[in-house]
Amino acid sequence: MNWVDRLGEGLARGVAHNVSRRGLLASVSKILVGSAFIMPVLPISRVAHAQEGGGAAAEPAAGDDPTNCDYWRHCALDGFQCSCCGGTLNSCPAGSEASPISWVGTCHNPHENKNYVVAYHDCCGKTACGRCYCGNQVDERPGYEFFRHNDVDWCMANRSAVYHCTVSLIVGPAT
Amino acid sequence: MNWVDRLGEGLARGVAHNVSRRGLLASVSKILVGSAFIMPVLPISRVAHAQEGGGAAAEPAAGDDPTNCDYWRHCALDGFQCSCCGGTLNSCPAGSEASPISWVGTCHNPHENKNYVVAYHDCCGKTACGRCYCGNQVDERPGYEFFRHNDVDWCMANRSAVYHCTVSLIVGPAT
Amino acid sequence: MNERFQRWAPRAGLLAASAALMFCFGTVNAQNNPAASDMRPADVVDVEARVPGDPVNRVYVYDTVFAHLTDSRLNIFDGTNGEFVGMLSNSFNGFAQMSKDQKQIWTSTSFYSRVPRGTRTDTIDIWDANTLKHLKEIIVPPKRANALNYDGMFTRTNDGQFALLQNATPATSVTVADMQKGVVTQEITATAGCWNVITTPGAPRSFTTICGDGSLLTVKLGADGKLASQSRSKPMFSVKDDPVFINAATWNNKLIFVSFHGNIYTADMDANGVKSFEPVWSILSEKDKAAKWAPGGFNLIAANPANGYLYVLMHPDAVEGSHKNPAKEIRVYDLKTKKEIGSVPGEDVLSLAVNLATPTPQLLTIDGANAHIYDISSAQPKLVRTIKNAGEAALQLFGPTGVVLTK
Amino acid sequence: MNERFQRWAPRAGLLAASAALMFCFGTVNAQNNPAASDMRPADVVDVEARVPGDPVNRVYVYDTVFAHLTDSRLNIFDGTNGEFVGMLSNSFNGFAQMSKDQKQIWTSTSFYSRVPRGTRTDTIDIWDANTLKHLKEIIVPPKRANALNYDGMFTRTNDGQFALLQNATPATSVTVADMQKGVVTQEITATAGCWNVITTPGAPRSFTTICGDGSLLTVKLGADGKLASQSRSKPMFSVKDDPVFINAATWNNKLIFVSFHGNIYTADMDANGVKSFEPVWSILSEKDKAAKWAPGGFNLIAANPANGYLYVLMHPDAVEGSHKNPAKEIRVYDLKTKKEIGSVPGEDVLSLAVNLATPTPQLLTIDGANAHIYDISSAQPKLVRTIKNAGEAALQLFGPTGVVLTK
Repeated sequence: MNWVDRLGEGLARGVAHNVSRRGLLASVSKILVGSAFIMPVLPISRVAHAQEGGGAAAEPAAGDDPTNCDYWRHCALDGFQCSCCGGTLNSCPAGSEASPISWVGTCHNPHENKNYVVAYHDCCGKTACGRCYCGNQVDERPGYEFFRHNDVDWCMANRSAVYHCTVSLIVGPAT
Repeated sequence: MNWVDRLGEGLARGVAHNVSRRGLLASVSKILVGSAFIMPVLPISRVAHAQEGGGAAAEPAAGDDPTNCDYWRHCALDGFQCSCCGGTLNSCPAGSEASPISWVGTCHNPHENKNYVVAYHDCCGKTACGRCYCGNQVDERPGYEFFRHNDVDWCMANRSAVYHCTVSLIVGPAT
Repeated sequence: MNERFQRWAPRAGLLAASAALMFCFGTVNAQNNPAASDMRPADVVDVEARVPGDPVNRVYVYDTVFAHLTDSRLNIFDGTNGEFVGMLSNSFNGFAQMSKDQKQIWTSTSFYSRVPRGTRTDTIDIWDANTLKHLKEIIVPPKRANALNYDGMFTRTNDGQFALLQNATPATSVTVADMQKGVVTQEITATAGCWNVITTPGAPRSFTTICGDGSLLTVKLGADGKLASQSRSKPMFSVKDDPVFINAATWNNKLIFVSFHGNIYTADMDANGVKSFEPVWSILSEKDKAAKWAPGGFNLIAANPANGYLYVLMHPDAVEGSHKNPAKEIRVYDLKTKKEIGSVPGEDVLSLAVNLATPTPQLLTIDGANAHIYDISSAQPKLVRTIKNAGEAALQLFGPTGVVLTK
Repeated sequence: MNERFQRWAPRAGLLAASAALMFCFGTVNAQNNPAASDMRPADVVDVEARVPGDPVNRVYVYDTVFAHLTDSRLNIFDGTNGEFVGMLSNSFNGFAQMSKDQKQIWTSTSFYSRVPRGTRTDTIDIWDANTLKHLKEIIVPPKRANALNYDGMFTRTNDGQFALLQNATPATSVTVADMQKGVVTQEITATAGCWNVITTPGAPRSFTTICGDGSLLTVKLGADGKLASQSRSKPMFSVKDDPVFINAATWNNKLIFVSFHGNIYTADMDANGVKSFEPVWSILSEKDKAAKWAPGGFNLIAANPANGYLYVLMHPDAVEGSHKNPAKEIRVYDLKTKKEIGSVPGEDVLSLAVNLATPTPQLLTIDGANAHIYDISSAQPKLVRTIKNAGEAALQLFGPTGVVLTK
């Protein structure tokens, strides 16, 4: 079962996963809404029920919204999506600082059926944005493959290493 | 309806309130339990549904547990109860620092039907304990009556003003 | 080197010197790698030059983050769509307000060199409200009150030049900072025994504070930001029998307070202090009194200076200790007629603010977590938007006009 | 002065000089007030001299507080009743571990002079594990990795004398600090391109790290805490085809790694480095392979050094990107026979640890929020307690023996 190299298959299943996760989070929100509580964020909360995903068919809607964690370019995004924090898909929020370095994943664009190299840059110098957490791990690897690792703070080379949010930057096709 | 001076009556109603609030929190906990979420604390979360309390009869059980927010000596406790943080009803947790100053309330001991002066000392020098939040306001007053005010950090005179938790100290009978 | 590694190796080229130290097998020269130069144009992460959206529509929510108070913060939303558009981190139990020209955000907070231990440094900071860039730090006496975000903890003079910061050690005083010059001009100790800094309406450089005997103390500042004169009124209210909330509404150079029992105290002001107190009146009808309605909350009262409409957070079944209960209703009173002219469901909110920046005036409210925006161009507020999870433990919000609506 | 005020006025007497500045009407002389002296005996708040409960029963949970990472903290629980018995605040993305004698807690973190801006200072700190008093601060190079709490980010030598701290700037290195002398002895840059500090079993002062080519690099320290020798193995695993998790179990002077695909890599160690690699074996049965079971989590593997029982977090339906999925099962393998000998429901946990401090050995697990304690005196772990809400975003826990179980 050497599934590490079967990227296409893995991604297809990943999308199915994510759709059901999305459903789960929506129901949790309903409980919290209207109370004086806010949902705190766990680095791994999005995968917390991934294995319940099973083999449900992918809903196209989930993958078409670029601010959704299921959108293809976020396949290894592990952090707060900057587009929910005053930034955009390609930019850090005003007043923060972009990390010059990043971890890099390979994501499959299902619309083109092509793989792309995506660089996950952190935005730095503000405390956590706390919104739109994604915990995706496709193509992520342990720290000995440092530039494929997302359990470190990629603000490490900035004036302030304090982590705010993450941008998924499409670098180019994975030729 | 000058109820400010009708302390006895106010307290009696306050207990009825608190009992129903307690019921509410118990049901919220049930939802959060087993998930990867923890319940964050709002300074005012305990009063957030107080007005729904109405006139339910006081359950003795609620008022007899000294670690419960409804216990009489906590009638103006607005913070994290130190007895849930490694301290006790009369002491700060190890490694923290007790505030030399405090705000002071008058609480009604229903067992003796007597009023007591209670000093609410903060424990300082660690970040928030985050457990057993109580938001009680009986006999609390705005900042121009400074030593009856609990919307300030009573660690203000300590080496570190960073707030950790609060102790309800019975000073003596309200003679 | 395997193929996948090669794909991301060009990025290591960005690291310049530090990369060379790192992964011996990862130091690919980007110049020699055609793939690298192809990718370079897309390989830049921008930083937004400014907060998105029209500045007039911003809603500022101060989140104490009570369970992690060393990470208090100002959250910024676009009121037209509810989107989170930016934030300022503001350390331990910080405060924030807007400059008079709405172009700056002023914050104040306390830093510890070894949070939560070590040396304390208190500052007032100036930020560009559009770029969120830090413009200036003013170190102030390490005495600022660590209090919940009542509007009067950190405010400014009407002329917009001086920031006013409540201190408590527990000795109370007020730090005055010249925000043009970036210096503290004076720590005013004359306010000992008094609490909450309220901008005196109609005076360029004056503030008023509530003293423990129920009187108001007005401090007039000189152009140098130092105490020029002070004036203490006779007691306005009975601290024992009818305590007022510290939050004040302003209208027609009047300061308007509401008491725990729903009585309105009105002080007619000039720069020197209280000219006169108007007769006390109650906002409560006989029916209200029967159901024990009372005001409650934190920043619980505000008026629209244009029309004298007063907004008060109210709850029924009031008892001793219910004065911070969430609102069951938001009541609207006409200060001219002293009559109730509207009311909306309270939505359990704890604080409110009037915002004059938008084309039509707004009422902003918050329940600690969720913010609501009302159009208040007519007597009956009209809910236009709810911003869910605007904070974790947020007790103050304001529009671009900030909390000082006087001139 | 009204009667109620008088009741609490005596407390103001405690304020000494500062009170006099404050509320002019509140300065009652306690000496002249008989009520005050009556109350004085009760008028003292103590600070607990030590953390309650028997030290051997403590469970330490490192909470990153990811949404407020500048307030990361070590929570301490009494494993016999699940009570929260204390905590250490540990600033931005801190680490923690136990001293060898279990009497001290060692932490490491980063401070910013104007959080989240300003000057960065990295430290290692020593705390008394019983009193939670701060004993010593060691300033270290401001390079410590800001990483999730993998056991190998901050560990120690087997002799208990040197703390070992993973750095990343992104150049990787290891800071060595002499915890008796309270000084940094060396920043070891020989580990560039390698990641995770693993205490080499059976060697007093040696650590091993995993390099980007799949080899292990072992660094032997001298008694002075400086690099004495280094040895790099041949590649142990294929980084491309069968990546191992960085978390290692130890047994009989062996380092045991598990790969994404469930293969066990075993390195037989001495102080100088790898003596030999044992044959690779799979923990997966044919049935497991059919259902695509795989290891997953953060600190996901540990062994009981007394009997060679290996604990691994496992999930089914594994796909690319599922390697941090929560556990569906915790599997127990006997390292001697290489057979599965037990399994319990995974409870969605993400990390585990073996604890040898208690009378019977324990397995500790955490799902980010809730911690579980198992008795592992027999092959089948027995759940003895769940501690709910042990953290907000906690990925590491350990008993008084810490995470270094080797000698």
